[in-house]
Amino acid sequence: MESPEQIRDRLLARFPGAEISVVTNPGIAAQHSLLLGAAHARAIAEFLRDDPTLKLDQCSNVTGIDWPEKEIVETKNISTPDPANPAAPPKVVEQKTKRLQPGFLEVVYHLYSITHRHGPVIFRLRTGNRTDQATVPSLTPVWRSCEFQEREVFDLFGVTFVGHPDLRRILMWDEFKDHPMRRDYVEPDDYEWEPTPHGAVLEKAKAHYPTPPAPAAVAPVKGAVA
Amino acid sequence: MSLDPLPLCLLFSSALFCLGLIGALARSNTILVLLGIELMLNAANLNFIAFWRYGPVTSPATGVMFVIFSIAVAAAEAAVGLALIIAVYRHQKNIRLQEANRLKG
Amino acid sequence: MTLSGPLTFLLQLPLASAAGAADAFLERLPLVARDWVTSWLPEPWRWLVNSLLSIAVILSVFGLLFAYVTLAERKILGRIQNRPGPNRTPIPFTKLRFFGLAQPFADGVKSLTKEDVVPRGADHLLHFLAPVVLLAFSILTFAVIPYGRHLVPVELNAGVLYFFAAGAATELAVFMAGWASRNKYSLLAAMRALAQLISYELPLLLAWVPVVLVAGSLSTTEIVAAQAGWQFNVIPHWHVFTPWGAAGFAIFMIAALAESNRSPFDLPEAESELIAGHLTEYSGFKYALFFMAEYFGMIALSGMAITLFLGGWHAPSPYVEFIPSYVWFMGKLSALLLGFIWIRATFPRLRMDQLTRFAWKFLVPLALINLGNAAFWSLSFHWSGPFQILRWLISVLVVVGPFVLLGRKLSAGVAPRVYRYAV
Amino acid sequence: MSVSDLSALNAQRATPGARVREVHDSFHGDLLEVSMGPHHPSTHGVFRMIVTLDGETIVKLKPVFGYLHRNHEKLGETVTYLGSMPYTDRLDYLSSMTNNWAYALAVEKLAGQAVPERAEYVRVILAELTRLLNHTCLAGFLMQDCGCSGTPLMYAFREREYILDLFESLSGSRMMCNYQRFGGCRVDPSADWLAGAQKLTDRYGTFLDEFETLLTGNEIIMARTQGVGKLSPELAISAGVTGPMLRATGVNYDLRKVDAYGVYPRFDFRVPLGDHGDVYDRYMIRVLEMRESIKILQQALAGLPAGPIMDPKAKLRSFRPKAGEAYGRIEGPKGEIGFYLLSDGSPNPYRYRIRPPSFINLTVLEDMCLGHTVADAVIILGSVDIVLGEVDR
Amino acid sequence: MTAALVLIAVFTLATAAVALSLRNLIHSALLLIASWFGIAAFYLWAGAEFVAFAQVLVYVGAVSMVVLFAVLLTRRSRADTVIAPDSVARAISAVITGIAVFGVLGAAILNTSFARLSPAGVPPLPSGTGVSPVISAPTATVRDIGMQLMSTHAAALLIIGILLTVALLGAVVLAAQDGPESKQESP
Amino acid sequence: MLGTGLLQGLGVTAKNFVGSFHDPARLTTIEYPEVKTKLPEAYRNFPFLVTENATDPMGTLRCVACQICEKECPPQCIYIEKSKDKKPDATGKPQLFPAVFAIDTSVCMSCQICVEVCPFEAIKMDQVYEIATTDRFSALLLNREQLAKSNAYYHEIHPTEAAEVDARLAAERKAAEEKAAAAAAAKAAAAAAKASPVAKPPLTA
Amino acid sequence: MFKRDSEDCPLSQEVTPPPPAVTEAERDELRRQGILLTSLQELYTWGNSHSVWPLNFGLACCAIEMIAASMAKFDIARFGSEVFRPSPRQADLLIVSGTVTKKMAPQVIRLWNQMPEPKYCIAMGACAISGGPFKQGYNVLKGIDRFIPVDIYIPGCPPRPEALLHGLVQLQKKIQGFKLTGPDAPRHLRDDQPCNCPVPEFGEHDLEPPANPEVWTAPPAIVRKD
Amino acid sequence: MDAHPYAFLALFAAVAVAFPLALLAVAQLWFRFFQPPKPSVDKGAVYECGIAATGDSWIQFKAHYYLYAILFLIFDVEVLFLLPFAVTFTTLPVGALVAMLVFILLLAEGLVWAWHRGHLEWK
Ligand code: SF4
Ligand code: SF4
Ligand code: SF4
Repeated sequence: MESPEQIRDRLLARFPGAEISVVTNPGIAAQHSLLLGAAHARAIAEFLRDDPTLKLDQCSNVTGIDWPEKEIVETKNISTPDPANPAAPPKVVEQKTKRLQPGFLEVVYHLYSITHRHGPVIFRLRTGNRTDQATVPSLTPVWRSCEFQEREVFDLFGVTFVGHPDLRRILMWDEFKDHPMRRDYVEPDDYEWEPTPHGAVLEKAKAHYPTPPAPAAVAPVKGAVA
Repeated sequence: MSLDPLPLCLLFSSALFCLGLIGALARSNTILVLLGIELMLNAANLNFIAFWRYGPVTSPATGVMFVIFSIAVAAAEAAVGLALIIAVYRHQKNIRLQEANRLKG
Repeated sequence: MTLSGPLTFLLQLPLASAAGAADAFLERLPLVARDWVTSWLPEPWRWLVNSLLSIAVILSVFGLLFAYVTLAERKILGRIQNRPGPNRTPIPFTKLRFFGLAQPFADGVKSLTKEDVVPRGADHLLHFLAPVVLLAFSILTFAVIPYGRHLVPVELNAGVLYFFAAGAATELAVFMAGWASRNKYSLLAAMRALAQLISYELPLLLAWVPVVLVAGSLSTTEIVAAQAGWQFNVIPHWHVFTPWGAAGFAIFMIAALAESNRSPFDLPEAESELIAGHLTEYSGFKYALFFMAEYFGMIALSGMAITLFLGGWHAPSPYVEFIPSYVWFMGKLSALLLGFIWIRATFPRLRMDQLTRFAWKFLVPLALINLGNAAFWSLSFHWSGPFQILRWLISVLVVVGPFVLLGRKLSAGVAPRVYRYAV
Repeated sequence: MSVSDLSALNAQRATPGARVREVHDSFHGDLLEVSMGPHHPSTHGVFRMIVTLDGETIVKLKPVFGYLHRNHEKLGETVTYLGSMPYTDRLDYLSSMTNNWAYALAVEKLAGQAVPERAEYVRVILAELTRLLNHTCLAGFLMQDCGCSGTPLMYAFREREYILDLFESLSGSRMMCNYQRFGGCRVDPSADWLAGAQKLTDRYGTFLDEFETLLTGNEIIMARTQGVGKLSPELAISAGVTGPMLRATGVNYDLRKVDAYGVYPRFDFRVPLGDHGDVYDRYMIRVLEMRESIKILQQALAGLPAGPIMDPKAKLRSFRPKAGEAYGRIEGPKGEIGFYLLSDGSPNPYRYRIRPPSFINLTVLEDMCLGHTVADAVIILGSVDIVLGEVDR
Repeated sequence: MTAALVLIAVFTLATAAVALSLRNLIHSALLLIASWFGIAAFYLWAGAEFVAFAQVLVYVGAVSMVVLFAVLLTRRSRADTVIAPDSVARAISAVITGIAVFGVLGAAILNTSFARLSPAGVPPLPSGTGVSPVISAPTATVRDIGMQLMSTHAAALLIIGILLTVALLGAVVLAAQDGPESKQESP
Repeated sequence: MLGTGLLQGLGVTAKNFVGSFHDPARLTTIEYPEVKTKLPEAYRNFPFLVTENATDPMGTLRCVACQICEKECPPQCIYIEKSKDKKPDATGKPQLFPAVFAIDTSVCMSCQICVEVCPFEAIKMDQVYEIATTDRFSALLLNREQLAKSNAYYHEIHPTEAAEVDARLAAERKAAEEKAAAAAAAKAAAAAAKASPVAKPPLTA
Repeated sequence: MFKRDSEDCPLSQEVTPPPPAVTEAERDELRRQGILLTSLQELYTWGNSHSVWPLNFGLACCAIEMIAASMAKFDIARFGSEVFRPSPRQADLLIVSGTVTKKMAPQVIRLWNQMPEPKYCIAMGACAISGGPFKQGYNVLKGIDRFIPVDIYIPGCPPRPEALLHGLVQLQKKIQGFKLTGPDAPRHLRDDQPCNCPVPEFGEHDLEPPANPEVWTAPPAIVRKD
Repeated sequence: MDAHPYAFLALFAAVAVAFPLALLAVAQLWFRFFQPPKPSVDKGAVYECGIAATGDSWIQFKAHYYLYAILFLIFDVEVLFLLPFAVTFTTLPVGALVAMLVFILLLAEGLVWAWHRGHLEWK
């Protein structure tokens, strides 16, 4: 199978002017991916599906990833496959540049070819930001398998897929307002009692029960269950 | 009761007949009209049986025979009548009697 | 009112037992017992008490049978599925488990004390009436079945017709239940039930017409009487042992399965599709009544099948005639009920269209053809010698031929498949 | 199917309700909208379908998910890599061993860990046992949906108990095995255990014979399932359908062959393929797959090498894979089960995503059900083989 | 005897009357079925066993189904089965007509002397004793009916056969014809 | 075809029905409250804390309250409070101990991760399952006293594993003792060698 | 101690009769009620305890073990409880077998409400009791007893089928302890006890209310002091 | 007392109706004395898989159900005529047999016609 670079070159030849870049995966798995611009994504997807040498007829997996806004104190090569974070020159450590890297949402597609039995080809789409421009083109018209998965990404991450036939919440109820898979999601404060609170729960526990009882109280506490 | 059984039966049957008549005339729902007619038929059957039972002996089962035929006819009538109602309803979404007149034509 | 009545009865007992199988003491025991009880009463009351006693006995016997059929069903189903089934419920007030024989009564007590919920939107009157009507009619069908040599509650000239007329009203009850609940599943189930019941009522009716044709009577007692006697003392003259009778019996039983909503025709209660079907909104004892009516229906239909095809209360051979007739009847009944349960444990459910197709395109034509077969059988009764063999041959052919043809047509496009492999 | 056909198909998709007749038509009666589930005996859990019926024919079917959405992926981001392992048991709770494997495989890809040969063999043995277990139960449940009064299900569970006994004596739990580790398996199967597995493998064929006698030739089942819920291979591929459901449409795609992960290339087995893509094919493909699984088991048990069961370099505590991402997938009993992991170098994954086969297989549920009856919808759903823990995660 | 007759008559008439005056069509239909039962009881009372059971089988078992289906099929969408009230004037006139007819008929019946018919015609009713009573229906056993049906009334039988077949065809064609709008789609 | 498949099916069920009366493989039921399944040794259900000495369970807990299990437990159902003071453990080495050790069994998923990560063989998996209760809080939140079970019990439910653990612990202890002895000897030697005029009191370890 | 015999597992106080010694008050009560009432009571509790029909209702993994409990090896039928009714109208026992998500909770509560009295509830598995391993999830209800009264809790994840059987036996014992009259009578035999559990609404972030205060009061918290 | 031949049937019918009513009455007694009714909003609501019920279930149905009813009605009547025929079958003249044959064939023709037209298919 062609490498992502080869695919990128072919795609650039086929769609001149499209934003396509290769995102290298620094990990051991080395599953590199393509980053596509929203404008040509649909056309490129169709090309990937129909191109006789690639024939990526199965879109196996659609995933959302949340990259919240973060303050980058020093430009060290952060070991995420994040190309918006160019390999910084190692010398400028002194400068301590404080830079606000804007947040965005990313959708990752894993493609395989059943005809040629190869894959995966991975590509990513990114939204403009995490609030008002959280849109990417929907690829459901290209691969049916995206239908529910894109709905799920919409539900949990809040990415709006333009052109999706039936974009509704899928896992949470319709009245629900938040996008729980986002990293800044605040859980509802339904804390009432937990015998063994830890971490974030502990904070809630403290908020709800400011005066901690004596440790002896760990011993049986009668619950008023009707 | 001082009455003989036969007049009693006949009274019963005529009462039923009149009830059917009232139903058929008073109600505007075609199904009920049909049911009224059905009742009238039944009333007639009652007469057959009453006369067969208390009337002069002719042949052993004539009255019963009539009733059986009558039941068959009534069944056929019910089937066709109600099918008609359904057909009418399909065309005009209504089975009120007055509006059914529009069917002709 | 003197003691003489009872005493004479007691005196008669030994005499009765001496008079042969038909009058054996055991054979007459139920009647004797009943008459003994009523002989204490003044004449004007005897008829009433006699009748009430008979009805009470029927109700209690079949009530008990119902209880134990449900238990047997659970246990046999369990056995078929490699488990013992209910066996832990003790007899009340004791700790004796006794194979869980008290289980149905525990269920009964539970149902009696279970809250009765009627949905707000429901048609309360019909919701209440449906189980009552259903049970009443299924009880009514017990009136004409001959349970033993002398045991037929009421002998009617058109007994068989009476049986099916009373059975016809069950459709109404099912409809009432489904419609009154105002539940979508119930309504769907009610419509299904209606379509199913009317589709199978017809083969059910047509299946026994041949019996009437051969026996020449609509009276249940006479039909049983027509099946008396044995060939070589081992092959009884039951209708089921003739080609048309076997076919009729099969059709009858299949239709009976469907009429009593038993698997594989339990579509109205198809759990996997329609929750509990028309019973979805029934709770407490009303539900139990439905349950009871369903089993009563099943028992009654089996009883009728025995009467029509399996020689009624006749023993299968003169050598075992000393066993009272009602025991034979009950034995046959149990065997049929066992068959019902066995089938339930094995078969999946049909789909609605297949169900109706099976009735209209398979059973009804077969039953009609079988009618002709019986006519032929009855017209050729005097054929003997080689003709006898011919008679059997023709009759069997008339059964098997259409069966194969129609079966082929019915199962067209459905066949086991061969699969290919990729290496 | 050509490209334009596919596009047309998807365009049709893009206008939901286009196929639904909204005109009120008296002959056909009112359309009845029935909700099947979340509490429904045959939705295999808390799945819900909103079915619009014309009489009994389905003119529209909308699946509703999320009644068992347990925030698996979110929790996966808050616990360590090891801590997610027991959670994967609870994904597809009928086949925890394969879930474990898929997850372990993804992590091993991410962290570049090697697996000793013995562990690979044991994994194959357990995965195939899981396949037997899952397919047997599925056949039982499918027959239950067809209206059997529990008998096939009971037989299926009888066999399941034997397999679970094996799992339990190996891993300590019947269902939630939590057995695979990154770089091997948690405990080494003893000789006794292997003998038990061998015994089970030897007699499983007999059970399958009996099971098939009960079901496969049964006319009612054939009538109920043949020609019902047909799925075309083109649509199946486009919709990402995987596993036995895909192979039932005739597409030869089995990850055990395609990806050749683990030690599968060493075994000789075939991939059964269906030609109709209907419920009967889906059922039969699974039965035939079980027979192939028995073959694999025989070979794996015979060829099980000695050696360590865990990579000695594998770390249990403070396991921090290098930053990067990896997608690992295996052929689970229900289809391609994959894990997509994104590491930022911390002990917890930054993103933990499961590719749930039965969820994606459900994409075509409506397409398969339209025009069939409620009863068909039930068995079509049954033949998809869903487990809600995995569908909703 | 007469008491039973009166009971049956009251039951039948009452159910029929209520059935025809109810606004809920399903209730009407079910009550009417009850009244058909009453009629069957009357037949039994009169000793016409076969007819009684035939009445139940056909009316309660089959006609009722047809009626119920018709009711369910012809309801205005989403509305209850309750139908709109009928015009009062029409009802009143109908009742008056009915009562008038009944008056005429009743007077005629009461003024006719049936005495000369009765004694000769009444067949003796055998007495039954409850269980296993030997009840032979008064005159018309099924065999009698059959003999007569097959001899004297064979022609009528054929006519009925034709009638039934025609009714079957007609009703099926009427009920199953495709409505005007149902042609445009095929889901 | 034509019903033969159905008949075969009936045959299978009949075989099972008859078999249920004589063939144990066709009547697989374990009559639970009277007969209990023999649990495999590996069976795990809920953790417990191992104590060395059953007579003094709280004094001889192996747990040193290192809180690793608490951190690693995926659903976070372990709650530990370290003691303020130290107690000598089996080897006599002074160790912290858990002043509070609670496991919320209404949350615990018996995943065994706490057992795997515990470096002190202090927490092991139990095999109880008959713990249905009417009261959630008093019965399902187990404290230190309820969790502590003797090593003998451990041997009883997991004989092989316990033997291995004991052997390992014994070896470790022996090594530790030897090391300690060696260290002590070395120290003594050093002390002797370094006999300084100002004898400082040794710092407590 | 943790490991306890199935026999002496205490039942909740409002139901379990105090130790065998009959108090004077009870004796009075008995005398007053007479032998008829006591035998009626015995009959009632006998019938109800041996005919517990569960609702055919499974939620998650625990449901599989529930099914397993009804299968050949464990055979819940021996207790007369294999009649899994699909409709709540005919069921006596709601086995909450698995994770109750917030999206599912209203349905479970509605089902509970639609069951006729007497009805019992078994919370099977960690999830049903407290949310279990998924407790910290945003969509997971932290225990079904927040909304409906639970009779028996069966911990475990999943509890073995035997554990469910054990729970059932405990329930039978509890039923056998029912009094027909008096203040000890169970909920459904008294007219001063409501039986409707309000169904929560789907809110924008959480269920509203997150718990039913009539059924549930949280015991005091234990908070780590750090 | 001179009982009417069908009095037993009447009695049987009366008992058959009374039996379920009596059982229900016993249940009612229980509720009267021990178990107070506990109605509630949800309990009275129609069951729909746990979802709050939507839409009315009393809807209009497909006409197809009607065809079955008609077929059944007609054939029911046919059976009615078959019975007296069957009872007397052995004693009948040939002419009667032919008449009956024609009768049956006429109706069978109806069945064949309906079959042919596809009205026997459940839709
Ligand atoms: S049990 Fe083990 S891991 Fe947990 S605190 Fe104690 S010593 Fe540490
Ligand atoms: S077994 Fe698992 S869930 Fe339970 S306490 Fe240990 S780590 Fe926590
Ligand atoms: S308690 Fe465990 S097994 Fe049960 S549902 Fe929850 S996660 Fe699944």
